[in-house]
Amino acid sequence: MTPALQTLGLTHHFGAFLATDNVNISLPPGARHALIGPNGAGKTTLVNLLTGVLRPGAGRILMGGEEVTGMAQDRRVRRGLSRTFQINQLFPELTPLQSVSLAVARRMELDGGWWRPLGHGGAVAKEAAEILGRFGLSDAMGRRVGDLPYGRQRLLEVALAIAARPRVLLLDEPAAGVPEAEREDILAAIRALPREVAVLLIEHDMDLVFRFAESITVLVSGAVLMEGTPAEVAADPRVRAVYLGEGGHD
Amino acid sequence: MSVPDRDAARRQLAGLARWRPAEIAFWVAVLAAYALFPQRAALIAEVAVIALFALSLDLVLGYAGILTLGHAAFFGWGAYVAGIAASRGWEDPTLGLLLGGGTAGVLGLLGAPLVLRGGDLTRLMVTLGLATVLHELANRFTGLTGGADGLQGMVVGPLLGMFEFDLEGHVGAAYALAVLFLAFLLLRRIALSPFGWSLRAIRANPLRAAALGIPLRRRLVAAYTIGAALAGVAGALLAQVTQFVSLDVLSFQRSADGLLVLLIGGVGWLYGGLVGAVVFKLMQDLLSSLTPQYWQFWIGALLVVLVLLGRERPRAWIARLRRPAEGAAP
Amino acid sequence: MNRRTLLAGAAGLPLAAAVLPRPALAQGTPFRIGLILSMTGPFASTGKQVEAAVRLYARQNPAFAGRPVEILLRDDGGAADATRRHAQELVVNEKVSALAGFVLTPHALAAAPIAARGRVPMVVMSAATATVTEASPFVVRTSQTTPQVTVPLAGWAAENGIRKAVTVVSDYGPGLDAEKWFGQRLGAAGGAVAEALRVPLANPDFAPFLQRARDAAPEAVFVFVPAGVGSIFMKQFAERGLKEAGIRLIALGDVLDDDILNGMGEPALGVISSHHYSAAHDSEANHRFVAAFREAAGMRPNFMAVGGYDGMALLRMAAEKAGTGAAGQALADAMKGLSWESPRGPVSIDATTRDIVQNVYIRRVERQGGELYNVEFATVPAVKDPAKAQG
Amino acid sequence: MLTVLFDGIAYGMVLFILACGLAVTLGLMNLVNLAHGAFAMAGGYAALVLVNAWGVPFLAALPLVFLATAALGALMERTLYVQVYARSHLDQVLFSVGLIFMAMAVVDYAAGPSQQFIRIPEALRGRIEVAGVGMGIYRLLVIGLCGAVALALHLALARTRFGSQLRAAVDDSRVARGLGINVGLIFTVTFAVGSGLAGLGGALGADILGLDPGFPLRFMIYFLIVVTVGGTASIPGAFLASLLLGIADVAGKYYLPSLGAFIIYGVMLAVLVWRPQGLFGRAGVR
Repeated sequence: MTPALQTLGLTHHFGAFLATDNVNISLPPGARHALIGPNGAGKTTLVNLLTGVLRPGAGRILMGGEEVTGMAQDRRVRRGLSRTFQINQLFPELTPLQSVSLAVARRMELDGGWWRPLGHGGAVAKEAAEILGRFGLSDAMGRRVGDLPYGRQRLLEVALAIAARPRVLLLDEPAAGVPEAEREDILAAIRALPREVAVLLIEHDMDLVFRFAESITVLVSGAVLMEGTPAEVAADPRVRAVYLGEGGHD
Repeated sequence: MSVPDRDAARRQLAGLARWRPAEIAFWVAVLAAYALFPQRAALIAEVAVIALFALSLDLVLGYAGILTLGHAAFFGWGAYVAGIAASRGWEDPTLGLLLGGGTAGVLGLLGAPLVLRGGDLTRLMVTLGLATVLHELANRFTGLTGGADGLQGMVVGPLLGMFEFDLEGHVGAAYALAVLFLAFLLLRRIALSPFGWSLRAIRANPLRAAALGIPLRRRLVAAYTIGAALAGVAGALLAQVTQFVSLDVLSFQRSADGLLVLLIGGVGWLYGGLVGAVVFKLMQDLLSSLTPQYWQFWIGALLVVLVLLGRERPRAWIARLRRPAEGAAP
Repeated sequence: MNRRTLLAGAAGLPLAAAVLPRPALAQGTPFRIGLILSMTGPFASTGKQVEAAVRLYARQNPAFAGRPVEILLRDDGGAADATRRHAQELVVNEKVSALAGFVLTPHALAAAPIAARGRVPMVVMSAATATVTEASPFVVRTSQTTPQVTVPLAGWAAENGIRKAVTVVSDYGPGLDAEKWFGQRLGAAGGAVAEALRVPLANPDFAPFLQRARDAAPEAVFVFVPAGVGSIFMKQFAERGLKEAGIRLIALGDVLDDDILNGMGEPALGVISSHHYSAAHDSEANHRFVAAFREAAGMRPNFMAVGGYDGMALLRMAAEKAGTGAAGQALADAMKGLSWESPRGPVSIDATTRDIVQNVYIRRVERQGGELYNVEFATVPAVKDPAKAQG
Repeated sequence: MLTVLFDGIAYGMVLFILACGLAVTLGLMNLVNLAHGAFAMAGGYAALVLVNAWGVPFLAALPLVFLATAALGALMERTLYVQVYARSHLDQVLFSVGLIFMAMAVVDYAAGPSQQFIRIPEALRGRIEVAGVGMGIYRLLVIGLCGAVALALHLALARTRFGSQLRAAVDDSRVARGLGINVGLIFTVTFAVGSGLAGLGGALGADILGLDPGFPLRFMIYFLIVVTVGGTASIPGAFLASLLLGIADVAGKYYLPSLGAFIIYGVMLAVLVWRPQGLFGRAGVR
């Protein structure tokens, strides 16, 4: 089967510093894959390479078998690559409904239109309401995003990414900063993501990773240390040495 | 998903586009001002021109977030194109308006890549530079523009072939208000369309907007072009109503006036330009008859004070008061 | 209901409130003069000179043909569309008997159609492009035209051994006028302009132009730039040693504006210029005018002040000639052919062109009583605007 | 033609001293202060009062002008500018344009709208010829003084403790505070020095550029071009950009007088197309 997302020998330098070293990752459609590694392992650089913020020094990125290596960010999104951010990137002055509607309109290729109002025809509203409902945000749809509690903003972050109907979704530390009590909501939400979406989870919270992921890549110093099932990763002495051994669940 | 949620969502989105009573009241008041004060027709026309210019600037500055010090470039361009057309025998005002707006839009489209090339500082410099260069060119090409003496020999035909522009300026004021209203309707639609929302999104958070797949550059170029075209229409309107064009349509003062109008009325809000233009012009009229020499000082003081008080504050205050369901007004 | 839109609705009302007409003044028939000047912006100094002179005249002559004079001053801030609107409102709402002022040519040209359609005389007190009086049959000028003061200077230059000159003018209408007429007159007298340099209006540094002029080694440099930057020009002229290189500096009087001449210092001394007025003009009328102006305004009157003063004189005489009730066409017609003794010397209004006919003086900057003055040493009497005489 | 080159350098030097303060506040403190020219104007008028009215010798007046405008800058920074550091660039633009208008009106009110002239001593008025190249003495002085200031400024920023503190304060003001650096004071001093230099430039440049209430607006575009072309945050960049602009402007007007008005915009455009971040720019202000 063609992988939903695949990198081949991906390499990137910052000056003399090798941030990404010959990384090969492959996500089949519907994958539940996690990317872990200690601080400075190159996770953020990898995300930036995948989303098109950075251009790789060498190597290729394929989506569904098609080359996207040099493609602009917005075109990758239209190809089905969506992401969330480690730090909330929302529109604080808009409402969740407005935010998600905009994302839905974008996905429907309506966003260049400048004549019909945003909600015209009801299709956008219907889908936006459906997405908000799925993330338990229906009751907050008309409130100002900036006024929502942090945990719900975090959910909206995922909802915005999902509104683009991605084939591949990059979740960049979705639980970062979320209080312990609300982490279950996040986990429930990402577990409930549509099965056809391939998810790449970048996360520090090992509890979350092991409860969510079906396969894990461990990144150390920009290079892939190992890849395997959660059980294999947990049992691997090298991983323990560089990662689990150091800080435990951090 | 529940059906009530879906209906609520649909209602909320549809509600954004609805005309509110206060909006209708505003336009009724404008109409009333025109009907009640025929002897101030020239002032009303001038207010309408400034309001239209401020609207176009708001699209660029308020919606797209492009910092500019030279929006007068497009205003002046439109004024000269309409003026030159009228002095070369193309007397129909509607045609002149379209020519002025259209060519200014093309100029905006061509200038956009340069303007959008750098950061805020570069934008300030390029926009200011563009306006200065146009000023210099208009001064240089005396044969075409009349240079420093101003463009002469404009013959503006009757409006729609029926209404001759009169000395009292009644036709001119009605024409200016009508054009303003049409342009406002257009901008209102744009602001409420997905395109308008994507501009807001880009200004609020470019990172997220890009992650949603919105092509930032294309949107900003489009906004800049439309803003330029509307500024051109405003300039053409001024040229036709006053039947004269001089170099000051391209001056820095024009651009600064536009900024001040927006600051008074509020940025990123369509009525901001309108309200600001009314207040600005009345204040200017008042101050300049009180202290003709030094009204500039008070205008400057107003800018400083408004910024220091925080131009966001009154609006944030209003936003907090308004019912949560209604969201941002057009 | 949305508060913000409520705000919008409320803002429509002040528009209504503030466009109320200004209260009509008491009955009687004041002679109302709508004075439109640039009181702010780069040409504010001109506006102040003209205003001071106009007010001085109105104080000395509080009634024109028995009607009390009333001055309605409006500031156009240097923008022609504002000039036009003020003219329109003054004519339509205030029913002024005459429009006056107009600092720059575009301002006068913008207002001219209003004067024509409203049938109101319009006295141009400062703008100097030749075409201004042709814009409407109601326009009369009491300032000067650029060709009018340029041609006598070129004539003087030719008679005084200047065969090869370089012209330096500001790159705008009046500058080009000056360049053209100077070159034409000098050429007619057998001389030639070796190099015609045009300086951008917003030019901070004359160094390159002066260097080029110096390298052309002419006998004289003719300069016409706005008064303010003109003084920079003269300083740099002196500094660059053009004088030592045997190059004379001749200028239009605008450059040696009485308003700022004193501040120019040494570099201005000895510069030859031509103009229609100098505060040092030796006549009884002028001594009285200068003294009264100094007392009223606290500054030395310049040629713009005299334009404003004479514009008022013209209005008064026309009102008296045409009779108390006269207005519009009758008032405008009464101005044609009038002549009087101005502080600048004898002047008259050409009956066909409605432009001023006046002496043009050749002057040299000298120190008198510790101050710099343009001292007249030659007179070209009764000069008509050559641009119209030719056409 | 070496005289043209000489004039260009003098012109560029004046531009540099006028604009370098802006390069620092804009580049390092990220403050879009379009009213920078108003401080230059203030310096010019301060020199006018000192020299013409009080009879202070011109050269002695220069340091006084620097101190006076620096004090004015410090006062403005403490009371007004400090409020807008954290604001958007749009706010800063509006704020400083307002200040320009106020400054212009105040000067118009106090000193009148016409050109003013600072009395320069006769000794500086002349002209000397060295190997056939004619040079104005005053312009030589300008080049010497500005060159010295440029060097001193560069050394101050690159070599002194204050310079490194400033850079630390700019990089991360929280960390800098934690290290015991008085960030507020550093910013005030920097702003004051920038204003003082602008004032010095206004006083020195008045003879070449003129001095009237329209000064801040007329030269705004020049300041912006110097800072943009030079790239923000770099004294050598602003210095070279000023020289480039000065020489290009003067030489262009000499050799192609009919295109004189467009040359600096041509330079601006060329640099922008070639290197959008300026000749020596780092990423700079966004």
